[in-house]
Order: sequence, then C-alpha cells, then structure tokens
Amino acid sequence: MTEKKTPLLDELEKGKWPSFVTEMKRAAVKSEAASELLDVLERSYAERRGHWKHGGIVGVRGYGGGVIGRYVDEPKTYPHIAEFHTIRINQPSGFFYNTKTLRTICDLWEKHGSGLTNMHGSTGDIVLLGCTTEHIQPIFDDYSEAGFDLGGSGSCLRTTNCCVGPGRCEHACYDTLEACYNITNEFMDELHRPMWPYKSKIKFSGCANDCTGAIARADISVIGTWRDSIRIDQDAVKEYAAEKFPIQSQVCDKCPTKCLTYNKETQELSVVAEDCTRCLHCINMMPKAIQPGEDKGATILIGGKSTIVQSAFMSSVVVPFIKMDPENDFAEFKDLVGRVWEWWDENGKTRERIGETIFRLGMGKFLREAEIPAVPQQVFRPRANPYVFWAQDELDRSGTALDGSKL
Amino acid sequence: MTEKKTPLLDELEKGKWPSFVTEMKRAAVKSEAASELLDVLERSYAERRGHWKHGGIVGVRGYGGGVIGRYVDEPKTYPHIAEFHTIRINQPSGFFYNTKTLRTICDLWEKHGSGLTNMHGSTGDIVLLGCTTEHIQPIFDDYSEAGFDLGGSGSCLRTTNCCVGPGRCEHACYDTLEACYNITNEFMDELHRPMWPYKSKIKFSGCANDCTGAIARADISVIGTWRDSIRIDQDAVKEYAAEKFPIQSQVCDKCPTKCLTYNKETQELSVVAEDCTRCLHCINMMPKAIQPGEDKGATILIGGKSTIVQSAFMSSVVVPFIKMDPENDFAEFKDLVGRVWEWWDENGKTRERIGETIFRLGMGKFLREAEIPAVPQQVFRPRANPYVFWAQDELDRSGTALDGSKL
Amino acid sequence: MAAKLDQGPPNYKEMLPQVILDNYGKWKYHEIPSPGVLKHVGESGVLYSVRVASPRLVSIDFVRDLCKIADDYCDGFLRFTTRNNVEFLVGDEAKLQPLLDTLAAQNYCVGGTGQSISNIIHTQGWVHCHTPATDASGVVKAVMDDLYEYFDSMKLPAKLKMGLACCLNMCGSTHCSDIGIVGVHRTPPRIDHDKLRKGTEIPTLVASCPTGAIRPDPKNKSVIVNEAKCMYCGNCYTMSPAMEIFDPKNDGIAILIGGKVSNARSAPTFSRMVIPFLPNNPPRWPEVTEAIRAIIELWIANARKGERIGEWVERIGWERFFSLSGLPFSDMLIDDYIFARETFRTGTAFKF
Amino acid sequence: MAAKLDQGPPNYKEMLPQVILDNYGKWKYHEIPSPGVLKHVGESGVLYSVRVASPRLVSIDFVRDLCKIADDYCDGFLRFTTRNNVEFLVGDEAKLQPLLDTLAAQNYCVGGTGQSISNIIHTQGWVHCHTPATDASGVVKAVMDDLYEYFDSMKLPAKLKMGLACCLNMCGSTHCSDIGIVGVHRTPPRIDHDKLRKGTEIPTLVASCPTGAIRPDPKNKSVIVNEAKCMYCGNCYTMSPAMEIFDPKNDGIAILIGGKVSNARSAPTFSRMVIPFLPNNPPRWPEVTEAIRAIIELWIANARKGERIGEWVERIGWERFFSLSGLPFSDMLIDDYIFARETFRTGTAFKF
Ligand code: SRM
Ligand code: SRM
Ligand code: SRM
Ligand code: SRM
Ligand code: SF4
Ligand code: SF4
Ligand code: SF4
Ligand code: SF4
Ligand code: SF4
Ligand code: SF4
Ligand code: SF4
Ligand code: SF4
Repeated sequence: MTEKKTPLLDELEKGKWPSFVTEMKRAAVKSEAASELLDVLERSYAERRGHWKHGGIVGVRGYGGGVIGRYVDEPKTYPHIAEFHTIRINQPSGFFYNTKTLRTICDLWEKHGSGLTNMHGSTGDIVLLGCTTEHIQPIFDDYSEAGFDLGGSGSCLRTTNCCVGPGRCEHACYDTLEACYNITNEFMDELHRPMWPYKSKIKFSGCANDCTGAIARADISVIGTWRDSIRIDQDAVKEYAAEKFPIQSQVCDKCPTKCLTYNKETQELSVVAEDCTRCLHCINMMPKAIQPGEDKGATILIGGKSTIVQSAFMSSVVVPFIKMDPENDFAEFKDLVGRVWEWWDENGKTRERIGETIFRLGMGKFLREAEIPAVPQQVFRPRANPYVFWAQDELDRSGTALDGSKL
Repeated sequence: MTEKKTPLLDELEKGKWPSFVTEMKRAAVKSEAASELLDVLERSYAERRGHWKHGGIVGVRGYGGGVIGRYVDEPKTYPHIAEFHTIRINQPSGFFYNTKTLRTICDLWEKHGSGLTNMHGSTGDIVLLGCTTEHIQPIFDDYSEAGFDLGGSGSCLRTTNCCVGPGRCEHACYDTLEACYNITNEFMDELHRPMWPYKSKIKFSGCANDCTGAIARADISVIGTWRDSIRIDQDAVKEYAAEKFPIQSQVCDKCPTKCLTYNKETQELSVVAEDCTRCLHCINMMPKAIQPGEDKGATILIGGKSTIVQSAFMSSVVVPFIKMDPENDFAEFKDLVGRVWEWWDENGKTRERIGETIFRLGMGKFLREAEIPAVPQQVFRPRANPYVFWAQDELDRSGTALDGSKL
Repeated sequence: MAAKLDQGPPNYKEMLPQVILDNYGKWKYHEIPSPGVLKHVGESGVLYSVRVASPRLVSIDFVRDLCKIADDYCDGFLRFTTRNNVEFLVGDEAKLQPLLDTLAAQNYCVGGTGQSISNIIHTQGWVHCHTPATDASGVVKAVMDDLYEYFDSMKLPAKLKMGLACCLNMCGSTHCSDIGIVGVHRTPPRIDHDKLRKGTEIPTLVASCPTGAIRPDPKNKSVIVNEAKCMYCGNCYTMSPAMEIFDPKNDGIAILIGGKVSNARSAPTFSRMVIPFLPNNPPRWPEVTEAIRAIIELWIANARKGERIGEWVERIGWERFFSLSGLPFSDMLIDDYIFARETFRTGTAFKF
Repeated sequence: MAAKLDQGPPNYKEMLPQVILDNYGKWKYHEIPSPGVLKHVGESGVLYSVRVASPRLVSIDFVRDLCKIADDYCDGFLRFTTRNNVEFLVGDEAKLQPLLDTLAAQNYCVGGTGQSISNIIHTQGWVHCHTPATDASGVVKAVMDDLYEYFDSMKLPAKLKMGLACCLNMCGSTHCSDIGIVGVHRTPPRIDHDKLRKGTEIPTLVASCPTGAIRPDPKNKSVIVNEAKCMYCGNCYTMSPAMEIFDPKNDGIAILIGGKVSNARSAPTFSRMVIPFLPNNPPRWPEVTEAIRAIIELWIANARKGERIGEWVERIGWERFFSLSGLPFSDMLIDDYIFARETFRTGTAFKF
C-alpha cells in the first residue's frame, strides 16, 4: 500500500478527541478498500461533497434486508470501493460484550471487509462498513455460524435497542436487556423480511430518564415506570443533609408537581404519591435515598421518529402501564404491538411511519380499531374543538328523515 | 293581541336571573311579530328544533351588508314573521350611551320593528331583531338621520369593538375608545361593502387583561402594553402590607417570570423590568401600588377566530409594539392593517380567515410580503424542523449544474 | 333629509358623563366596595359603576326602564359591558345608595364583578338563527338561575367567564371560556336533492366540508355525503339550505372548560371538551345545569385562591380532573382534527 | 455448516461479567467518584465502569485494543453506550487505578459522565452515505476537540447531549438534542431526465415531495420541480437517484438547540433552530465550532444549576436567548411547516 496524501484529513488527527482518520489509516494498512476510502474522503473534504451513489439491491438469501448497498460514483478511479456495502449485525442487548465475541467480529470482518466498523450504528447495530457484493453471503454465513444474525433495514422492524437497565442501573423498572432479547427473537420475521408501509423501531428504556432516547427515536417506546409510590429511605436523606446537599433547592423546588416536601427540622422527605408523575428527578438527585416504587412495569408510547417527511414526532402515551413480565414471555406487550402493527399495516400509506398514520386518521380511530382503551393519560389535554365522531348505529336516528323531508 | 299559551317558556320566567321570556312578552304586547315569535319559540321548545330558514339577500342601498335576512319556515302559520330580518347598528365606542340616544334607538325600533333587540350582539353591534323586508330601507334612513350607521355582515370588516379603556380604567395603555372610533371611520368602505375572502374583525383592548377577548375573537387584536417598566408606588405597597394583603403569595409567587420581588423587611417591591412580560397580574392585584409603564402603545396580534372551519385560532404577535397615537391619526396602525388586508385579499381563499391563510402559506411569507420585520417576539419558539426556504437569487448557484451534470 | 352613507357610529364623546370627561385617561385605581359596585378613583373625581344583569334579548321597554334609572341617578348616562351587562355610571356618591335601593326594589340583579360569575356571552339559538343545535337564551337563563349565588357574591377562587354558542359556528366565545356551552349536532346532513339542484353551487358546497365528506354526484346533479367522514359541523348547511342538519332527537350540548383570554399569569388558552354530549331538555336543561354546577363546585373545593378553572386543571393535570370529577373519559374527547398532535401526551410524566 | 436463519442476536447473558450477574437487577445506587468513572453499588458487590471516548468509526484494531485492555482489567468484559462510548467494566476495585493509568498512558479519553458533554451521536456523512450535506465524523472531531474540557470534567450546569445528522433524514438524534448539528441543502434538486426515465416511478416520486413541489411532466416523460415550493429536504433524492441535491457551494450546517428526551423535571422536547446556516469549511469547520462554543458558554454563564439548555432558554424565553446571544433572528427561523401553528406566540406576554 502506498503512502497517502491526505493533508486535509491529517488535520483531523490533531487534537484530544480520538481520531476517526487515524482509525481509517489503521484500516488502510490492511485493506485496499479502506485505503481508497481515505482518498475519496480527502476528495470530499476538498470538494465539499459526497461521492456515493444510491444503493442497489443487495442481500442475503432468505432475508429481505440487513445490507445497505453502496457504490462509489467513480468506480474506475476507485475500483476497490466500487462496491462498498454495509452489513448491519444485530448487537447483543445493552451493547455488552465479552472479548471473545468482539474478537470474532473483528476477525471475520478482517477476512471479508474493509476492517472499518461503527460501534454502533445509531439504531443500535454493529455496522460493518464496506464490502463487495460477492462477499455478502459468505459474510452472513460466517457470522451466522459464529452466533450472529442480521439487523434490519427497509420497511421492517428495525434492530431493537435498549439501555443498560438491570445490568447496571438501579433505576431500571423492568428487565430491558431480557425484553429486548426476547422480543427481538419473537419478531425475527418482522425484522428480517420487510413487509410494512415503512420502517418501525422499538427502543427499551428502563425508566423515564430514557437513556436510549426512545421517545424521540422509536416508533414504539417502552419506558419503565411504576404505579405505586417512590420509596424514601429517611436515614439516607439525613446523610445527604449532613453532607449539606441542597435538598430543598435542587430536589424539591425542581419537582415538577411540587409533591415532594422536605422538612428541614426532621430532615425528612415526604411525597404525595398520587401527585407524583414519576419524572425521576428526585431519584436522579438522591439515588441513595429515593427509589422507584415496587409495582413496576412500563409505559408504552407510540409514534416517535425524526423529521422527514411530516416533521419529527415524539411518541405519545398509548398504554400508561403494562407489566413487562419475562416469566410471562412479555405476552401482554407482544399482543399489544401485534395489534398496533396490524392496524398500521392495514391503514398506513407507503413511507408513512405509524405516528403519521395515527395523526392522519385520528387517535380515536386508532385506539378503537387496535382495541386499546381511551384514557386521559394519553393526552396532555382533551380536544379544543367539538368535532366528535358519533357511532351512528348507537344513536336513535328514527327522527332523522334521510330524504330531507320535514320531521 | 290574544293571550299566549307558552307553558314551557313560562317556566323561564321563574328564577332570579332576568328573563328574556318576560322581555319577549313585553314586546309581544306591542308587536304582532314579537307575539308570533313567542309562538314559534314555544314550538321550538316542544320540538327541540329551530324554525328559521336560511337568509335571502336583503339590504340597504349603497351598502353590501349590515342586514341578516331571516324567514320563518312556515310563513303561512306565522305571517308576521314570514320576514324577520336583523339590522346591525354600529354601536358607539365602549357601549357608552346617553339616555337620549338610547331612547331614539327604542323609538325608531318601535316604529319599524319587533321591539326586540340585543344589547349587544356578540361582535358588538346594536342588534335590532326582526323586521320585514320593506322596512329595511326606511329603518336605515331613520337611524341614519338620527346619527347611526350600519354594522358589518358578510365578507367585510366587521363592526369593531373596544373595552371601556381610558373611559373608566386605570390600566388602559392607549385610547381604545378613540382608536375604535377613528379607525372605524377610516375603514367605512371595508366595513360596509364586503370585498374580501371572508370576514375580518378588529377588537381593541386597553391592556393584557383583554376585556374584549380580542386575542380569541378578532382577526386583528390590538392589545395595550408598554415598553418600559411597571411603576411601583412603595408607599402604597406599605399600605397593602399594613392591611395584611398577602403580597408574597398572591402577587410575587404568581408572577410568571418571577421578576417581582417583595422585601418583607422594607415592605418594598422591586422588579427586574427587562424580565417582566407585562402580564398585568401584579397590577390587577395591587392597582393602588402598581401601574403600567409610561412608554405606552399596543401589541398587534393577528389571526384570532372561532372553530369553523380549520379550528379555532388565537391571534399571534405580529408587531410587538406600536404607538397608538390619536394625534397622528393612528397612522402607523392604519398603514399596517392596510398591508395586512391587502396581502390576505390577494392570497386568501374564499371563506378563509386571515389566520388560516397565514398558517397555510407560512408566517415567513406573510411577514416578507406584508413587509413586517421578523422578530423573536412573534413566536413562542423557533422552528423544530430545518425546512427553511432560501431566496435562491441571494445564493451563489454558479456551482449548481441545472442539467444534472457532474460539477 | 337623505340618509348619509358611511357616517360611522355616533361619537362616544357625546355619551360620556362629566366625571368621565374630567378623569378621562387619568384613573388612578379602583376598588370593589360590594359585589356589583365598582369604585374608580381618578385624578379629579370618583366614579361608581353599578353592574346589573341583562338577559341581552330585551324589549325596548327594558331599555327605556334603564334610561329612566339613568336619568334619575346618573345624569342620563349608562353603558353596557362587553359581556352584555348594564353599568349605571354614578358621578355623585350621594346617589349610589338610592340607586342600589331602587335597583333592589325593582328586582334588578346587581353583581358580576370580581371573583364572580358574570353574564354568559351568548347567541341567538332558536330565537333567530337557522343553524342552532340548542337554544341560547333559555340555557343561559337556566344556568344563571342555578348559579345566581355566584353572581351576586365574590366568593369564587377567581373570575368565571362562561360562553354559549348554539352551533359549531361558535358565535359566543365558547372556544376560550372558563366554561363553554356549545350546541352540537350528531347526525350527518340530510340532502334535499331538489332544493340543492335549484340553488346550490356544487363545487363550493363540496369545498366547504372540512373533512372532505361531500363529493359530487354528477349523475344525480347533486352530492353524496360519506357519513363516516362527517363530524356534523354544519358548515355545508351554512353553504346550502339543502343540507339540513338539525335533528331534534340527537342535537344537544357539549361542555368545554378551561379557556381564558387574559394574559394575566398564564397565556390565553382554548377551552377543552370534557362532556361530549348532554341532551336538549327544555325549558330548564337540568342535565346541563347540574353538570356545570358540579364542575364549578369541584373547582371551588380544589382550586387555590386566584386560580381560574383552566389554571387549576393544568396544575393538577387533566387526567386528575377526570378522576376527581368522575366524568367519563372516552376517545371522543381525544382530538382527531387538524391540530390534534399537540394534545398527545409526548412524555411519561402523568398521574394514574 | 449451513447458516441459521433468524437465530437472533447473541444472548446478552454470555456478555455479562460476574459482578453484574451477581447484582443483576439489584443495584442500589451509584456515585461518580471522578469524571468518567461510575461506581455502582449492588446488593452483593461493586462495579466500576470507566467510560472512554470512541470516534465510533473505528478499525478492527481499535476494537482489538479495547479487548486487550478488557482482558487485562475487566475479566474480558466491556460494553458500549447508547452514545457510542466504551465502558470498561471493573469488578475488582484493585484494578481500577491501574486501568485508569493504562488508559492515560495510551491517550484514551476518559470522561462523559455527569454534568459533562458526552460523545456526539452521529452518522455517516461523506464517509458512507449518498445524501449528506456535510461530513459527520469530521465535524464531530472538530467540535469535540474544541469542547474537550467539558468532556473530562463535570462542571457544566447539567448534562449536554449533542447530535449530528449529515442530512435532513436526521439519522442522528438532532431533533431532540441539547445541541443538534444538521447538514442542510439550500438549492433544489437537479433533475437528470435521462436517469429519471430509466429507473424512476414518477407517481411515487411526485408523492414523495412533502410540499408538492414536484409535478409530472408527461410530455418529457419526466418531472418538473417548482423551485419556489422546494425546501431542499432531499426526500425526492431518496426516492430517485435522478434528483441530485448535493451542492458544494450551498450545502452546510444548521444549528438547533434545546431538545431533550428525558422526562426528568420537564417533558421531552424537540430542538429548535437558532442558526439556519453555517458554511461547510473542512477540515475543521471553524464557524461551527465557534458558534457551538458561544452557545455553550452563554448557557454556562446564565443557567441555573441543573438546568439543561432547553430548560434555561424556556425559562428566560427564546426572545431573550436571541438578545443575549446576539444571534440574528429572521423569518427563516419561524416555522412554516405542518405544525407551525403551535410555535406562534398567542399571547402578549413576551420580553422586549
Ligand atoms: C447507519 C445509520 C446512521 C449511522 O451512521 O449510525 C443510518 C443511515 C442511513 N439512514 Fe437512517 N441511519 C441510522 C439511524 C437512523 C436513525 C436513528 C435511530 O434509529 O435511532 C434515524 C432517526 C429515527 C427515526 O427512525 O426516525 C434515522 C432516520 C432515517 C430516515 C428518516 C426516517 C423518518 O421517517 O424520519 C431515513 C430516510 C429513509 O428511510 O428513506 C434514513 C435513511 C438512511 C439511509 C439508508 C440513507 C438512504 O436513504 O438510503 C442511510 C444509509 C447510510 C449507509 O450508507 O449505511 N434514516 N436513521 C443508522 C443505522 C445504523 C444502525 O442500524 O444501527
Ligand atoms: C348575531 C351574532 C350572535 C349573537 O347573538 O350575538 C351572530 C350570528 C350569526 N353568526 Fe356569528 N354572530 C355573532 C358573532 C360572532 C362571533 C363573536 C365575535 O364576533 O366576537 C363569532 C366568533 C368569532 C369569530 O369571528 O370567529 C362568530 C362566528 C361565526 C361564524 C364562524 C366564523 C369562523 O370563521 O369561525 C359563522 C359562520 C359563517 O360566517 O358562515 C357565523 C355566522 C353567523 C350567522 C350569520 C349564521 C349564518 O351562517 O348565517 C348568524 C346570524 C344570526 C342571526 O339571525 O342574526 N358566526 N359570530 C353575533 C353578531 C352580532 C353583532 O354583530 O354584534
Ligand atoms: C366592564 C369590562 C370591560 C368593558 O369594556 O365592558 C371589564 C372591566 C374590568 N375588568 Fe375585565 N372587564 C370586562 C370583561 C373582561 C373580559 C372579557 C369577557 O368577560 O369576555 C376579560 C377576559 C376574560 C378571560 O380571561 O377569559 C376580562 C379580564 C379581566 C381580568 C383578568 C382576569 C384574570 O385574572 O385572568 C382583570 C383583572 C382582575 O379582575 O383582577 C380584569 C379587570 C377589570 C377591571 C378591574 C379593570 C379596571 O380596573 O377597571 C374592571 C372591573 C372588573 C370586574 O368586573 O371585576 N378584567 N375582563 C367587562 C365586564 C364584563 C362583564 O360584564 O362581566
Ligand atoms: C450509559 C448510558 C446508558 C446505556 O445503556 O448506554 C447511561 C447511563 C446513565 N444514565 Fe443516562 N445514560 C446514557 C444515555 C442517556 C441518554 C440518551 C442519550 O445520551 O442520547 C439520556 C437522555 C438524554 C436527554 O434527555 O436528552 C440520558 C438521560 C439521563 C438522565 C436525565 C438527565 C436530565 O436531567 O435530563 C439521567 C439522570 C442524571 O444523570 O441525573 C441519567 C442517568 C444515568 C445514570 C446515572 C443511571 C445510573 O444510575 O446508572 C447512568 C450514568 C450517567 C452518567 O453518565 O452520568 N441519564 N442518558 C448512556 C450513556 C451515554 C454516554 O455514553 O454518554
Ligand atoms: S433509562 Fe433509566 S434504567 Fe435505563 S440506564 Fe437510563 S437511568 Fe438506568
Ligand atoms: S419523581 Fe419527579 S414528580 Fe415524583 S416526587 Fe420525584 S421529582 Fe417529584
Ligand atoms: S382591557 Fe385593560 S384597559 Fe381595557 S377595561 Fe380591561 S383592564 Fe381596563
Ligand atoms: S406584570 Fe406580570 S410579569 Fe410583570 S412584574 Fe407584574 S406579575 Fe410579573
Ligand atoms: S352559534 Fe350558530 S346557531 Fe348560534 S347564532 Fe351563531 S351561527 Fe347561529
Ligand atoms: S356537517 Fe360538516 S363534516 Fe358533515 S358533511 Fe357537512 S360540512 Fe362536511
Ligand atoms: S443523516 Fe442523511 S446523509 Fe447522514 S447517514 Fe442519515 S441518510 Fe445518510
Ligand atoms: S428536495 Fe424535498 S421539497 Fe424539494 S423537490 Fe425534493 S422532495 Fe420536494
């Protein structure tokens, strides 16, 4: 491999933050493709434009997605990246790895591809960046044998994703790791064989801190919560007080519902549980003293996505509380999303995310048809207009002459 | 006149609140039409439906509106209200009257109509309720001679309306009565000769209490405000304190920006003027001690309307501050609304209020084309999407090959 | 003498009593000495305004009665309010008590100031409009009779502003009231094809439907309504008399709460639907008066001093309002119209 | 051996170190002993996690280096975060300091915890996507180099989460970040009619345009773009390679601020545009790094403890943010898209 001239990119090897350019150069030592990628990128930096073409259809036998086709726009100049496809490998829950597994990933990728990867893609996949068309099937075969499977692409369930949850976090209200694993396995067909109007994502966050950004980045956002009261350890409160932690100003004053009161005399906290909206602020501030309640589960919100086409949507509450029970194989959740996807599949237009479909057709229609009870928790506030649809067959229309005649 | 049988309506003569039924009966003594109206209304109460037909076109020479045609659906049964039109008479600013004027209104109406009236219609007019077609012109002629003019109806400027303002209110930040009078007179043609896509209303409120409901009920909402600081009379504050008025809890704690501070020791109030949003709360609570600032004027908001067709709109800020200067004949305001209406007239669809037009075409386009500077006060917050329109002729597009060829 | 075109309204200046002319724009502060009585102190004088209820739909003799009183106690001056009450303008303090005595003797209702329920802004109803789903004046009378104790006192947590509109055109101010009472239809329009053929421009009619429920039926030279899409707004009826929408068995009243227009403390807000339907039960609409009273009593019992209904509900949360009030929640209360999205709860912070 | 279809991801259980297995779901609390180091105390053990920056776009040798360290200090276990950092999982407290020493020796960047700036969620850019308006990794590198002092300390008012997306598809989390960096186009697509005729379904292409700017051109068997309606989203280019939209002279970066997704204190919110355009100036994008630093410094100087950027701006008001920051306001920052209405200021309470 020849020494590259990449003066612009070289600038990005300076500075404290780890450099992707350095990484590309490391890969370039072993891979002609990675080396040509450096050339193209240097050119992009000079020209201020990309050099990649639309993906063609490439894939793996038995799968409808998981590979993103990618071609450079000047294949003659850059023959080694004429084909430079991405393979999405479904990551383990919580991005946990043992080094054996990680090394396997590396070794196989060294054998077949550019040696460049994203750990991880922003949906969650292990992103293997750059291989030729003829390698795709062998890559899959090798990874499959090593215990891996493809992630999603196209109009399917996308690779699911979860926060570290019970693996390391005291706030977790359900087992995000197991939920993600179990539920992903349940919906293998939906993940691997695009069949819907558009993509659909699920993200699992163990609590309202939402460390996966589920509410804004997943069509189905599963966010842990509880139904009873936060639990307060008054001794621990006193310890915070002893350390001069500003309980009143930093905790109580910022409680959005002002349901948490600090008694300076007794150095005790008390909560009006029914007014607490479980925002997690006090728990974040005083994790040693305050814990979520005991009756735990999750809120299911639906519709999140980013800006294209109809604007960004946040997911909104659809089921305020559901038990996320591994014992029960997450049956309640699976049943619910089954109904939700079915409704969307029947009603959604091409390239319309479920949030957009619900907005277009009406939350009421969605809830009725997906058989989800309407509850006030689903809305910030009720409608401001009186344009209610009435089920005509439930009315006594006997007095209504349909021919316009006088009554 | 025969004694009516109106058992249902008679129920509404009971109770403390003054009874419109009693009023109808009083009118019925003198007017056959009012008497038949009682019959029809009793029937409506029994049948739970109205008996009025769509208005035909009726009017006054030289005017395009001001009269609402109204016909009963069974003219043979109710010959005296076969035609039962409404005349809208433009009320004096602030609904102030001397009894001579009021009596003239009554006398003329006794001569020509049912003797029933609304003081006032919910837009503001003196509503004369019920006359025949042949009386319309004579009614106008008589009222005109007595110094009155018609109000608006149809796709025109509707009768304007204002709060009592400087006539009786210490909060008034501009002369609402004079503004309403002067500006109405300026736009006589717009008021009397429908020419626009739909109706347009102006309401003048002297301060942010908005006692005319301008922000929700007028396309153009003129709401008094000031640019400098509220004025605090510390002696008066002390008097409130002496009377044990809860200054901290009822005033400061409810100040939305928390810019008002009460010093319990000195019994003084202080304000961070630049943080005050002039919401009027503190002034309402302590009118003896707190006053609006001295640099007074109005905020102009545009787009208010009720629910039909595209939902209710509140007016939104278009010009944060304008001087409302009678000396200057309100020139700045007139110039502004002139541009605003012109834009709407050119761009609005039939039956589209200006708020709907602005929403459909974009606030940016409206501001640019009506030559109103964009300022952050116009929005609660900036856009969440990056879909900015760029003036293409201000860009250097020399590098953009329009034929799709490589650059 | 020929009528003058465009002479405009009478000049308000001729309508102002001396005390107002003297203090015009120079008012210093006000007090409310007793319910219904406002005392405005100006730089050079004091004005008492006595607020009296009006049914709004009145006879000329009612107005003449007012004139008589105004002549006796107010030098012949009075005004109406933006809420259709009457205000007697007393420049001479000595005449205040005699005026109040006369008003009491003649059964006028004095009140509506401060933390009270004032008159209800309302509309025509069965008295004079062609599209109503309910009456206006009758419902107002029934509701105000029931709530009278809050008109002539000032014991509420805050002002309570009500509006009534007899159809979805909402000529009252129901979309922005503490309590809005709205006449609603619940069945689609009935097409009178003959009438339609005679006078209706079909494209305009089709365009008028906000939900696109009306489509042309060229064969029949008329239109077809897709009943599943219709939400009974009656806009088509406004465009064409051939689209009758009133329906005695199914018309009735919806209740919206929590709107406000003042900017005091919190931003102006729309009212929100909490009861999608109550039957028309004239002459006294008991279901409506009871429902409104229940909401008001709940507000009184739970709100903090100074909190208007909407401010109270926003503080406790609408989900809590529904559990406290016991009002049933259903998908009918969830917005599915143009601006629905901003009502969806895009967060997990709610109360159970 | 044949490949297995649908076997799913590896089981996470095989990826957990003993201390996690022992304390799974039984963590009691955590502390942050120093920037980049998390101490989680469980019912039966303590776990230290050491967070290390990653450029995300890495070579397999980078990963192998991580493995080496994890083998030495973490019994062979590590994880990545939802923000693409690496976390070394230390079950044995004795190994913590040696690990930190090694990391320091090898120039790993430890930080990103607590009140800091963590890694920027980002995307492909010129490295691997076909629609970018800017690069991803390069901008991230430039910005993080500049702000490094806030990565390895915890001195900010609150957490600061950044996202970058190289085009309007916004594959990063820019729509809901404290600071979002978005690649934007500013000129309409250029139609390659020949290419279009070959492979594009015209009705689908026409339907793909959110503003209806594209209409069929049957004569030409192609389409026409109404430039006045186009807002350069590039959605048409996603549908058809014949609609090239990149434009070196006019592509660049927009800055959005104030988004958050956590429900702590306040509801999740979208980021809002404060700078509509900054030029692409590789390799170090100085205009972008400066603009972001200025916003962050302003936030540090003005926010209360615990206030995220959006919470701070909402408290002081966006109009005040613009006056404090000196950033120019223009109609470009006013929403004119589908949900514009909720951004209009429907009240008079604002600051001058
Ligand atoms: C690789 C990745 C960015 C990254 O560098 O991490 C990515 C890359 C692409 N995204 Fe994405 N998206 C990626 C996560 C996201 C996310 C973030 C997330 O999932 O949390 C979003 C925003 C959330 C959402 O779903 O809305 C996202 C919103 C989009 C969209 C807009 C979808 C929408 O409805 O708003 C498109 C456009 C489309 O689907 O046509 C898109 C399209 C694309 C395409 C396929 C471009 C295209 O039109 O062909 C990109 C392929 C690049 C390549 O060469 O591989 N990508 N994309 C991410 C997937 C990696 C992974 O599997 O882990
Ligand atoms: C008389 C009055 C109600 C009353 O009893 O006070 C009234 C009565 C009618 N209104 Fe109104 N509106 C009246 C104030 C309002 C208001 C309140 C206001 O102006 O503050 C509104 C809500 C604010 C607004 O402008 O949005 C209002 C919103 C409507 C609408 C819906 C307009 C919209 O864009 O939302 C219609 C429908 C229409 O224009 O076709 C309407 C239509 C009507 C019509 C003309 C019905 C029709 O379609 O032909 C009614 C005639 C009744 C009659 O027989 O006289 N009326 N109308 C009010 C006018 C009296 C006056 O001149 O003083
Ligand atoms: C007479 C009238 C103006 C007029 O030109 O006719 C008026 C007069 C006064 N208003 Fe008003 N308001 C009048 C309609 C309104 C309206 C419009 C409406 O009722 O539809 C509003 C907006 C309502 C809303 O927000 O939904 C209104 C919101 C206020 C407020 C703000 C209340 C709040 O806290 O939200 C104040 C301040 C206060 O009372 O503390 C106020 C204060 C006042 C003061 C105290 C102003 C003053 O210093 O003179 C006057 C006596 C108030 C009282 O009755 O207690 N006025 N006031 C209107 C009387 C209507 C009636 O007969 O009851
Ligand atoms: C490791 C990670 C989860 C994972 O599965 O990978 C994680 C871990 C923790 N998060 Fe988180 N959060 C992680 C991404 C997020 C995200 C998503 C994101 O970054 O895109 C969010 C939502 C961001 C938002 O709102 O925009 C997030 C919002 C929070 C919050 C709420 C902050 C707030 O006040 O708004 C807390 C509470 C706190 O720190 O006080 C929190 C708290 C925590 C705690 C303290 C939970 C615990 O007790 O273990 C963990 C250490 C936090 C720290 O770094 O100071 N975590 N956390 C993610 C680390 C990303 C990184 O490398 O920097
Ligand atoms: S979302 Fe909650 S449970 Fe999950 S890692 Fe974050 S703080 Fe812990
Ligand atoms: S979780 Fe949130 S709402 Fe509940 S007590 Fe704590 S700070 Fe208050
Ligand atoms: S709007 Fe203001 S100025 Fe006008 S009457 Fe009401 S309080 Fe007075
Ligand atoms: S007017 Fe409103 S914002 Fe200003 S100081 Fe008074 S209460 Fe505060
Ligand atoms: S609300 Fe409807 S029915 Fe009532 S007056 Fe207005 S248009 Fe007529
Ligand atoms: S009532 Fe309204 S929704 Fe129904 S057909 Fe008529 S216009 Fe359309
Ligand atoms: S943001 Fe746009 S350019 Fe960047 S990876 Fe996603 S689709 Fe590609
Ligand atoms: S860039 Fe977007 S707005 Fe412009 S033509 Fe293409 S799809 Fe339409």
